[in-house]
Amino acid sequence: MSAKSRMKASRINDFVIRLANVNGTGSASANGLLMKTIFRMGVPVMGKNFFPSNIQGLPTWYEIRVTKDKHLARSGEIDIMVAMNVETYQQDLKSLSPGGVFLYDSTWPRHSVVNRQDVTILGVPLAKMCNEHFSNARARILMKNMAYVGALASLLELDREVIEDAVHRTFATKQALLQANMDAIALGANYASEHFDCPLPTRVEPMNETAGKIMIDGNTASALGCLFAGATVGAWYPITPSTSLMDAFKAFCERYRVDRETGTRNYCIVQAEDELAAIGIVLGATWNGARAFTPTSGPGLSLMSEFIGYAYFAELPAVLFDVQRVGPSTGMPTRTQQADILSAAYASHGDTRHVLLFPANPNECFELSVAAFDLADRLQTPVIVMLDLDIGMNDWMCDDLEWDDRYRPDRGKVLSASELESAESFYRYMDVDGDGIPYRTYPGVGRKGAYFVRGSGHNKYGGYTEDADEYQEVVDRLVRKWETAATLVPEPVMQRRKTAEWGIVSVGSCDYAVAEAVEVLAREGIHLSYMRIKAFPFSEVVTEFLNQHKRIFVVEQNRDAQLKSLLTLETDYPKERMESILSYSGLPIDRRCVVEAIEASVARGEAA
Amino acid sequence: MSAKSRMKASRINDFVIRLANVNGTGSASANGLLMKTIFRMGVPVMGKNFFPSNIQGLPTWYEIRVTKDKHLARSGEIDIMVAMNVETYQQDLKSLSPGGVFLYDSTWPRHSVVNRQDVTILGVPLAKMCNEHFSNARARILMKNMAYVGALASLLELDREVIEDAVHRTFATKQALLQANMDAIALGANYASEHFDCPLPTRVEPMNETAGKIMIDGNTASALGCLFAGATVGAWYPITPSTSLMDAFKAFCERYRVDRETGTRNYCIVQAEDELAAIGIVLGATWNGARAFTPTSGPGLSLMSEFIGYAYFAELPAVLFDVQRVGPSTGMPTRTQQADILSAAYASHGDTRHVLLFPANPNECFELSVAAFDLADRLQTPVIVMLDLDIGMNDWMCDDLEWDDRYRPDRGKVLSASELESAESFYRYMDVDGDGIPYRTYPGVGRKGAYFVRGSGHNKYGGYTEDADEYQEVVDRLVRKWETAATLVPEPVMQRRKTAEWGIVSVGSCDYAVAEAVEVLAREGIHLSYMRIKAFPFSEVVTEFLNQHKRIFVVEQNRDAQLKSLLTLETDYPKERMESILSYSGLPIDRRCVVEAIEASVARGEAA
Amino acid sequence: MTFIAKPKIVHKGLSRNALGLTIRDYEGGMSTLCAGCGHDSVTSAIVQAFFELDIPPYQVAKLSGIGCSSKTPAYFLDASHGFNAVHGRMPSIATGASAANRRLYLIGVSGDGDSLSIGLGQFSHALRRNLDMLYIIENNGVYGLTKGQFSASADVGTKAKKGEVNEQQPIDPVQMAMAQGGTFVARGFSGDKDQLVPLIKAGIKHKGFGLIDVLSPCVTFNDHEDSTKSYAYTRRFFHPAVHADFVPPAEEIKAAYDDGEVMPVEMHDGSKILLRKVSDQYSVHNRGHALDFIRAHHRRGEIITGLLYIDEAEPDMHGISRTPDEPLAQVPFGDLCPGSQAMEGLQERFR
Amino acid sequence: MTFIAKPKIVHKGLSRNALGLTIRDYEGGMSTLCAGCGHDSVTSAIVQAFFELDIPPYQVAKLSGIGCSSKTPAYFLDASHGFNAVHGRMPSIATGASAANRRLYLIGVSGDGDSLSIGLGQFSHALRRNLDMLYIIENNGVYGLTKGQFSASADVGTKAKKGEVNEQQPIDPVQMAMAQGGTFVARGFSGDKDQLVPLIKAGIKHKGFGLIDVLSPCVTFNDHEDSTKSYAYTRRFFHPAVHADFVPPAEEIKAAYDDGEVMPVEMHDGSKILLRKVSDQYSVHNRGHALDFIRAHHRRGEIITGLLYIDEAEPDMHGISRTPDEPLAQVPFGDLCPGSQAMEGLQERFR
Ligand SMILES: Cc1ncc(C[n+]2csc(CCOP(=O)(O)OP(=O)(O)O)c2C)c(N)n1
Ligand SMILES: Cc1ncc(C[n+]2csc(CCOP(=O)(O)OP(=O)(O)O)c2C)c(N)n1
Ligand code: SF4
Ligand code: SF4
Ligand SMILES: [Mg+2]
Ligand SMILES: [Mg+2]
Repeated sequence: MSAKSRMKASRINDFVIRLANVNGTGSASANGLLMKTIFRMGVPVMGKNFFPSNIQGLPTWYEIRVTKDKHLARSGEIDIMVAMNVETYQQDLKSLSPGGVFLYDSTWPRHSVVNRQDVTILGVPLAKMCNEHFSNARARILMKNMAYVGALASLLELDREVIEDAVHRTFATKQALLQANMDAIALGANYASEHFDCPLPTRVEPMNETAGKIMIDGNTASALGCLFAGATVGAWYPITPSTSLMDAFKAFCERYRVDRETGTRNYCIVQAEDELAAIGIVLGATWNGARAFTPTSGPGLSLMSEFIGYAYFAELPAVLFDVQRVGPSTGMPTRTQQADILSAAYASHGDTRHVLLFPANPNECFELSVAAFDLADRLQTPVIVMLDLDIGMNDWMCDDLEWDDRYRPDRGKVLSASELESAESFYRYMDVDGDGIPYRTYPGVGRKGAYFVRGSGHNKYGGYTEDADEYQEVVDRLVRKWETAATLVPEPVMQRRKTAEWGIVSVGSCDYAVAEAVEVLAREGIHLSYMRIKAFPFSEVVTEFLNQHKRIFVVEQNRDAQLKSLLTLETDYPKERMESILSYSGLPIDRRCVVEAIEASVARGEAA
Repeated sequence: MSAKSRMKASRINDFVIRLANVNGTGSASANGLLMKTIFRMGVPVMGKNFFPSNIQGLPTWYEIRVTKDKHLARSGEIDIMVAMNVETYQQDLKSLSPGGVFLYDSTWPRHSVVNRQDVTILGVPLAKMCNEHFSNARARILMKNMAYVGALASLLELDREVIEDAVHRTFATKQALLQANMDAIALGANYASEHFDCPLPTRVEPMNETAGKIMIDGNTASALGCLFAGATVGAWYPITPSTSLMDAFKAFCERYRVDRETGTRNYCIVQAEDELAAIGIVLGATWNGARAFTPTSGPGLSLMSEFIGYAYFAELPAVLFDVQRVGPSTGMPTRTQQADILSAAYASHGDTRHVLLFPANPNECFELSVAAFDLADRLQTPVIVMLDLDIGMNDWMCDDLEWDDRYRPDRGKVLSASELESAESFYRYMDVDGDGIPYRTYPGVGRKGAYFVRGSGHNKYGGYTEDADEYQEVVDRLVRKWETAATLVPEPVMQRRKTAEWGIVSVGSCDYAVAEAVEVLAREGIHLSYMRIKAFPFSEVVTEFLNQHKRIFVVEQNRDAQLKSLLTLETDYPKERMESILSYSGLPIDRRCVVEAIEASVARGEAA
Repeated sequence: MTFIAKPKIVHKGLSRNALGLTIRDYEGGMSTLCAGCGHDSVTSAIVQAFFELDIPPYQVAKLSGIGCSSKTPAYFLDASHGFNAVHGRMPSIATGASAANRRLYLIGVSGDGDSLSIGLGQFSHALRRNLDMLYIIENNGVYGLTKGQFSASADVGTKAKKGEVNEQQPIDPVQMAMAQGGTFVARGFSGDKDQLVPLIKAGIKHKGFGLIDVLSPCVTFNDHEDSTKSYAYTRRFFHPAVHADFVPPAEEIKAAYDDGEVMPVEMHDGSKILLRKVSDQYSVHNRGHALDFIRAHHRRGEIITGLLYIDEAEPDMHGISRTPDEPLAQVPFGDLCPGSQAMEGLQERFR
Repeated sequence: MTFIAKPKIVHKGLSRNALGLTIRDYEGGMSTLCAGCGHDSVTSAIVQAFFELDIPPYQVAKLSGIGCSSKTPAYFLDASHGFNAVHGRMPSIATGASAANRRLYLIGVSGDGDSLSIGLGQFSHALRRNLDMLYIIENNGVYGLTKGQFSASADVGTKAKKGEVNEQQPIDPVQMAMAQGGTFVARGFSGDKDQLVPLIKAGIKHKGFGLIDVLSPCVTFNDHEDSTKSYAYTRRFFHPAVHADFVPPAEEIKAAYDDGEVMPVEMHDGSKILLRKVSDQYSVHNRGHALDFIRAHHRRGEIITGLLYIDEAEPDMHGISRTPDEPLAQVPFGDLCPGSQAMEGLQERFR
């Protein structure tokens, strides 16, 4: 049976390819090339990397969704499987959707394993071809990857020029490598066109939907935010999946912050000895007027907890990025989850609460990281930008990042030397303006501005105290500050449907899956409003939205309904009217899980 | 005007003495003696120590409530002030209730300061008398304290024999000191009887209400719990107000766990380098089958957060004592609060939740610390006993501690070598019994029982995994285990009033203040039911109680209504029907604050 | 129990130790480290050492923190209980384990990141406690698992894959242990199994904290072409700096070097182990000289390997704590709980 | 701003420094430590040192952790900004402070508990970074603030108030710093102001991490009658072990001892300070010998005080980071933000 006949009807620019590889074999570059090629053909595309927590030799997957309608979440289907890892053949074959295509290395045919009636199986002798064509061991391994890219080029009708151009750019300075890569692509492409009926009905057709778009990961975009916001001190301890944020910041700084003549660097990155030190360095720096940040993940957040409470109470700005991974504990470091929400919101013992920002795409990673610095300075408190592995480490298609040169940092209420001179008095923790936010000074500003930062009891003058009233006065003011914060944080993104009695609330990287689900459900006649929270504390608008709906579905990626918990605690919407839709397997949420949960709710008899 | 006439009517065995001292001057011993004397006269008594976070030279107060009706919380009144600290004369005078008595050292008369019309001022030249009587500097300072005890003995008609007996016991081996103390008491007593109209209308009369009672602090009682429960490994890092727990454990072990012949010790106390290590030591020990615990306070809890999440996920027993002090951050280390409730309940990143126990008096400190070991072993998870400074460090009058020799530790589901031999297979994280609790083995038990403890992803067999389904299976089982936990933890203490539509819910050291408030309000015709929570997760009974009431007041000692938050999240009682009564000044809650809040609520128009 | 179960094929001809076990009985799961990683060589030396010492695997507990190095306990002794702690905190777990059950042989495997950065405090304090365990640092100068950042043991001048040069002074665990009173301090090289196996055996038998700093090159991220780290010259393969996505196939680095004379050292339990002396004049019992010797050679760019210092007299944690010989976890409840009568007596203190 | 404001009475006759300031301008709040606490002597030496160096107080930032010792920054330089960090974590705060504003003089005051137990990791790593600050450890062998537990620097055999005897090996910050590459290592005694003031001045001027371990007896909890800690003999008062509720009145312990010859050492900024040589043969520039010397005397029960090692050549954190001379916190925003044009160019990488 030919591939064509067994596949579902023609699926142009709307399907999913999954590539199953072994890590450390060079597949990531090849898969990235594949995705970039589709993107450069003007076709919207999503790429998700599922990699193991080791360096070499374990199964790794890459999922590409070609999506003419810009549905940038996982669909839950797999239409084409490129199976390069014998260890996972069985599992990979099983996960293919009916009617799909299974492409594998037929150098070693596995008829007993690779055997399923409702899919098309295509064997390409990748290893054989590469072994024949290349002489060194290194190339033989590496080039198999390029060879399957070539095969896919023929099968999916990818633009060879685009591919080759990309290869040219990558290996511009390495002629030998360039040639080898080109050869490998040709090997695969030729084999496919000679042996199969190319292209497949499932294929790519050029569009013009990616102009003004880029493919960027959230960590890189966040790093750009730090760069543009004028952060000068970055402190960190490496931890997956946050590491690439500081890597990117460093690379950008090397490019934009180094004096070409003197070599001096307008930044200081400290690789700390651990996360307790990393946050300490940030606080030491912001105390002294620098913008400073630290990227981390769950375990790091737990370790920072004591200092986060300090910063809350002593009122020091700090920007943290929590690129969430699967917990609890070490969990699955290379899988995604949104399960640090509660811990971040109330981090540290005692009565504490912290400002959180929830970007949903790289654009927002960029914007909200700039906003984080402004808010931290304005509110004199830690601001935690809550990313997750999915948004932080995967390349997302998004609008070009834009920068308004009129932007000026909001450094908040800082008294300069001259302001101090003319001021009658300066008391560090006095609520002069009635918004709960006191004035501060930087060390070095002069005698009149001197005060002692401390995490122990202090009064509004900044003095040490163990007096009940003085203590209470300070912590009560912090409540007022928190109310001010609710008026300053970014508003939620809302999509209200007039007739909808039900609403969905979600956060961060759930966005595309929810948005697509809303569309799908609307086609089924189930109409829902949708609000995506961008910040904690919740502004009035959040409560308003909730109250406009009889029933709210809260979609999030954790087991314990942490966003729903926050909404329960911090809005007056009745908790019994909220229902959770949870995805916490570690793989990015797909549309299907949202659609099915709501359909089930409808089926249980509640009208939409 | 004589003292008698200015004071309110006779107040026998129902008044409050506050003693204002400078720390490091020996006053604590004298004040303790005073309290013990009243106790030994058969009169119920409460003692609260308000001390500064330093070692010498700062103001410190001690409050004694003589309370024939066993109201063991602060009343909010002060009837007699013994003012020994010139620095705080003014404040002390001000805090005295109208009609009260102000006793001060008139060696240096302070007529301008010590000047208030509605109270009686009694001057005793304590320093002068002691300087005349004693020759060395040390005694001159120390004996002033005993002299005011003597003066009070006359004024309050304390039993001199009881006092002298106590002094005898304390200084049995130190004749010189004994004599000095006796002399000092006599000096004060004689001065008072010679110069004042003794006894005062406010005074002590022997009763027989303290038989079968002891005076003990919660930390000591908890230490006894650890001793009797068979804990062998204690790891800690000193922190106020938890330090005395380990001090007591050590003292008891030295007495009951040392082999008199060989000197070997059936315990191992490790003073760790910090709290991260302390909890690690506990986990290493419980992994190996010892019962182990660590006492700490808020900052320590924050530092332990990473390991607490580990223990939750890897399912290791651990007993923690969080003796709460005022937060956030370093806060006020020598003041009390209940503000770690939320942090403890959800400690650590990722989806985690932890068993909490809330003792309300030393008896419960003892019982619940034994229960904590049983629960930790049974549930294979951390159990955090939530004390606070008030309950941990103050001496409380309570029933004798009792021990049932039939008690056997519940070590939970541990497979012995022989059980393993006969078992078909052993898989560490399998839910064999359907209660969510798997079986475990101790290292050394033999090959068949071997497994790897890890905080990274694992499947039910105990193997490492990054597989979505395997991971989910494990964390879903943890939810089932949590449900089992809710059936095993101690039930709340309830005092239901049939007619009551309103209920109070409270926790821990609020108990006596709430109970007294309930009585006072009942006298005013406001009838309330009262439930004191003893554990988290909440059992069904908790929800039942809530649902039986139209309106619930939640009384707790923190700013952010943390217990109310837990009830909001973890019961189905409508949150809008709960109202908070909060006390978070750092001083133990008094009855007045509860009474006034509820009266106000009534005044606002809601019928009780 | 491990990610990929390793098929256990026991060849008939395999030699057996005094317990009748073959070396297979001391192996663990299949390694998931990069081909050629130094850590795998250490694993095989550990397997060999336990086999030769005739220790029943179930009497061993193996511990680690987080890192590539910290994965290795999964690759040996799969009949032993294991504990993979959080990053840098294995020493505290080991302390508790020893406190509860002093009869177990404890072996901890850690990395330079795990022990010298985040874990420096715990490491130092376990050493100070003279905890009875063998503590191996698989030292590669980088954070392997998080993809090649410098660790605190990276030498000045070391170049990372991304081209960055380290300029910070390294922390040398051997010198640190020497200055802080370590009672067993050794250094080995992952490629020199002949030297490593006896060191491990000695460390296991040492009653107290046995530290072995094993230089264990990371084939993927520690590319020492420009490094001053002195074991670079032992590398047989040159791996051009490429995208970390591709890890070139490599073989273990092996080197037999500088074996001097053989010296017997008597262990606490009376057993003897043989060690290759680092030099003729070298005395393993003189702390001051050891430190001098190491520093002097360090200045010449040499790293001294072998057993560098040993002191069998210093009491371990249990000696100081006066705990009984039997494990505390096994003391019967009756000996722990004072009972109701004692309780009655006790109350008198509180009246 | 402090708990008890200290009345500032400036006597007409008080001498003034080059800035026209009197010593009063360098003082802080009234001490709330126990009468006679060694820490108060250190405070007054710090006051004296800054006064003599003619440093404007506002150019100083003072830091500490938690402990009695860590309270001392409240008692000096009340015209300086201060930072009382969480327990053991002051070094990271100092690192950030220096990163942001390298022009400030940073002085950190910590305790042996704060630096050698909970803070050991941060302390070591600040040292490794050669952070430009003066770091004083007020070392009393106990945790004063939590009432007298042994710290990691307690000598073997030291007896606590409650009668317990320490049996664990001490951690000596001086030896540790020496082994870990410290660039300025000194030891003083709180009672010897003559020696301490110049050491502090030198430490302030040192460009890099200046460590001064100051033996600073705790009058309340460290009762050294049975202690081997070698400064015990300097105690003038004998305090019988009583209930800690009573702290007997005491005077500061003072001792002038062992002042040898005077040696000028040139600091990084060209200024010179005079030091009392620890011995005739002593060279402050030889790390190996310094360690030997200290250890050799330690074996004889002697503690060497004075400047023990100095290296002005090693780059500090800023040297390694190549930061500009002006504080990073003061670099204009325009020099930090690449702007919209750069942003446009940047995007190309992501297409
Ligand atoms: C609290 C915490 N912070 C960071 C990490 C991320 N992390 C995992 S391993 C590692 C470093 C490992 O380095 P090393 O100990 O030298 O081991 P190697 O991989 O080089 O063998 C780091 C930083 C973590 N797991 N936990
Ligand atoms: C995280 C944390 N753990 C414990 C404490 C309690 N604590 C306060 S000071 C101190 C020890 C202080 O000892 P040291 O640094 O030697 O100072 P000293 O009082 O002896 O001068 C401890 C354990 C704390 N504040 N924070
Ligand atoms: S990355 Fe380095 S340390 Fe990790 S397994 Fe590979 S070679 Fe070994
Ligand atoms: S307790 Fe000791 S260290 Fe603390 S202030 Fe008193 S004397 Fe000083
Ligand atoms: Mg390493
Ligand atoms: Mg100390």
